[in-house]
Amino acid sequence: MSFTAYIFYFFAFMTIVSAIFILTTRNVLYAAFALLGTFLGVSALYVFAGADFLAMAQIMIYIGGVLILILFGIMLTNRIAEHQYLVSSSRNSFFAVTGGVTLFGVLIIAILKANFTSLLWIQEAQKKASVNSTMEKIGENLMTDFVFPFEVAAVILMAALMGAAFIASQVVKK
Amino acid sequence: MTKGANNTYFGNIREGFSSLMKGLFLTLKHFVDARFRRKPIPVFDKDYFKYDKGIVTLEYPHEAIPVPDNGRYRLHNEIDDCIVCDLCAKICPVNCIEIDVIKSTEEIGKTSDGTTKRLYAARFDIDMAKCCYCGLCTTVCPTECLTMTKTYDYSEYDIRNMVYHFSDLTPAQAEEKKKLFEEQQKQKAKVEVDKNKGNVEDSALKDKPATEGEVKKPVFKPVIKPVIPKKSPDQDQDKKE
Amino acid sequence: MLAFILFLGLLLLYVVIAVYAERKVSAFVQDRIGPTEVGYKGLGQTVADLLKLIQKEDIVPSAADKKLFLIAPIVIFTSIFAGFAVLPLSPDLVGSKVSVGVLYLITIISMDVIGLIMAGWGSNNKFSLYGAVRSVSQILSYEIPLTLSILCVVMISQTLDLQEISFQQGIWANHYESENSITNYLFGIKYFGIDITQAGGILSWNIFRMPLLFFAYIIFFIASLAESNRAPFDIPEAESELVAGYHTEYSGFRWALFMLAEYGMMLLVAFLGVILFLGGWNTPFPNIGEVKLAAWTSGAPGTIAGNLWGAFWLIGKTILVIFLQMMVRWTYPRLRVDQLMYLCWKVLTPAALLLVFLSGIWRLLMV
Amino acid sequence: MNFKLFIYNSTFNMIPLEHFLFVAAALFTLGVVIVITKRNVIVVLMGIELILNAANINLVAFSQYDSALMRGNMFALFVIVIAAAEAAVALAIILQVYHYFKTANIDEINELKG
Repeated sequence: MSFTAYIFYFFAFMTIVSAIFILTTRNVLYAAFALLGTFLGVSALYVFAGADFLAMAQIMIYIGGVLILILFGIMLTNRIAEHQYLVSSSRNSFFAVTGGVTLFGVLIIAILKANFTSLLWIQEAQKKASVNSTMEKIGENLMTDFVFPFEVAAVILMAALMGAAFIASQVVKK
Repeated sequence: MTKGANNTYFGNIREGFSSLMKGLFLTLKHFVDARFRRKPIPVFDKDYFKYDKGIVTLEYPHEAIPVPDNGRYRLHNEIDDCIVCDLCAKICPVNCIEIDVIKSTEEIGKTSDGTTKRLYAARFDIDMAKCCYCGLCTTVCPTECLTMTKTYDYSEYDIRNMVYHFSDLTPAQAEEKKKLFEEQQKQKAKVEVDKNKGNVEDSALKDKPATEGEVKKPVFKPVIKPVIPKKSPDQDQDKKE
Repeated sequence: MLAFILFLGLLLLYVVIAVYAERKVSAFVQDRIGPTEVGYKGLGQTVADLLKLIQKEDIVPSAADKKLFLIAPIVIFTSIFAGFAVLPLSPDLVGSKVSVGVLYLITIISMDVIGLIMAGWGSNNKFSLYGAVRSVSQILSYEIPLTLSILCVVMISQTLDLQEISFQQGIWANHYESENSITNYLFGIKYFGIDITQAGGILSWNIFRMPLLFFAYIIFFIASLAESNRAPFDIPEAESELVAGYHTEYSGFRWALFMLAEYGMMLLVAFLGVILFLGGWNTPFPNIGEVKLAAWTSGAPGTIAGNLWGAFWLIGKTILVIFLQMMVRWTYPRLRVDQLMYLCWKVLTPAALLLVFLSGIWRLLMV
Repeated sequence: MNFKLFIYNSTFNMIPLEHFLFVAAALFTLGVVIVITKRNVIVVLMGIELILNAANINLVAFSQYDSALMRGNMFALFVIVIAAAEAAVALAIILQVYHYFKTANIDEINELKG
């Protein structure tokens, strides 16, 4: 294994350990900060998969946007006065863990059985290694083949932001 | 939110931009002018008002604007000229002067202006930490031995060091003088008793209470009377009613 | 690795000098002298301060969230220092030639925000929390005009690689390993047909390749001040209302890390502005006919002279920009929160959007 | 030093595709377990984000063999965009729910009538 591979396994390890920490910790805020580790790790995995633009988008949107939203959500929805602040208890632990282990086992077996490297198009791609950045290709794709989803995503984002602002600004009384 | 020029969006931006540039150039001018520096020259120098740009700060302990010779800062008592009259201690509004007096047996000497000294100062302490620099003590001083000097930087690490001792007597000497005086008083009392026995009155001892009791009328006593505006008759009437 | 050590050294040296310079600049602006006692003209003042900071006790308040409190400064400093990885210091010296350099630098700023929230929440102090919340809202808001103004440059230069952007703005435009050759026209308008590729100098800087980018640079500069929490956008650490904002509870070395990160951010945005708009490591003097000022004041990429000239010009320009940042700090009063948001959403963002639109048109003229 | 070449040349030889998928599977499972066990709404939302990320890793991992079209990358990009929109709306709803029920515990939010 080369140095690069070690870096890959380090980031993979970081991703999974952070996710396990989210599962085990009772402090909601710690869970959110552990999510930072997961997102960073996933972004590093993207780099190893050759998706440099996506790695940056991952950090920018997930860490710069979603995570901060979540942090603000935590700060706004926890009563600090009543001493139960930032604590999230668990339920169904036994069934969830059993189910989770089963699911993981099934997935691992499926991945091992599938033997993706024997697929024709993957084998062909492995022969001609591409050196280009994904940047230009993504730009071209967005303006040609994916222009419809691109526009739809724009509309959805707009609607979601307006909707979120509208919902959050309403005053609801019990 | 109130807007700037013409109360319009673009007017606001234009005014913001122009005022920002103006401010930036102002500070830039000051920055460039920092080449010049104010010199530590006294106020009576004819160039004093000419330094109107550049750095104004003085690096104080290293350089300072000279104080005029008649600066009124720290008090100084020339104990040789002091007749220990206690006037300064009496007039001091903050009671920073403390004087212990010992009467002497005979005339001690003369001050430089010819006044006779009859009292020793066992203690002449001025607490400069209390002093309010009003200068009243220097005005009342009859021999002008208590003056304000132009020394102004005399901070201390220990506040007790702010008490200045001007007495030139050591405690031992003071004790000695005190004993001498008491001895003399005893002597005098003895003499008096003897005299009383012999029905002879000491004129000096008799006259003294009489002169002290007699209050001298001042010849002229300036009084500043408040000017009361004369009231109009009907106002007076109103008051009466 | 060389770039890592160089940039770490540069950052530390810069912070030591910048703190001293800031104190001197503020003093001169206010007709004072500034530090004078430590060393010749007070040059050792920052070193003395640093030595003091390192010796100080590392206090953790008992009511603070200990883990977050201790990690926060490290997160902030790491994320900002990571930003230096993609800056091209000279034609050959760059930490990593990623093709998404500009995007990477923008993401660094969002990483910084997480650290600020950590510090604010972890301190368990109302001033810290207010500071962090204000800082987050300010940084997130100003990220939009900042990104849009950067987008103008990206549209003009057609790349996210900072090294390629640097190469394009000078006489060595065609020496980069990119496939397409570049011809720079005066003001980027092909119609006039004045080829300035070989003239270089200030004429081929981005603010001259597309004159409207000058306005984009103004927007970038304002937004970058807000991103680095500097006056007049220092409401997150407004001394008069919030003590010190998110680093109220910090002391000693951790506080020094905060300072290092703040000044590092200043340096980072100044570098970024210079590279994107002011020609990067290219010389400001153009070749005029036989008087080859540009060729004389810069060396060919790959040579030692080229690297030294490049580093010299880049750092020189950056110092000028930082001086401007300092002048701005000591000139303007702090904005109110509503004024801050007004400036961002109602002035800078529409202007930046308009510039993006115009840049698109300009690009069509250029090619 | 040359980051771009360094990554692209090495990826195919170095990291087997399966290893990406293993990480994604673990992340997916953890996400599912978090969604099932956790009571706080926001933590449940975090679990959903984990699941989306796991799916994205899969898409991107396969996309590296599709350098001509990069459909996996494009799909992942749209997933990220939609996830951001989803998080914004979800948090707005959570905020309102919290104001109404005065709790962020998912088990106590059991009325439909508003």
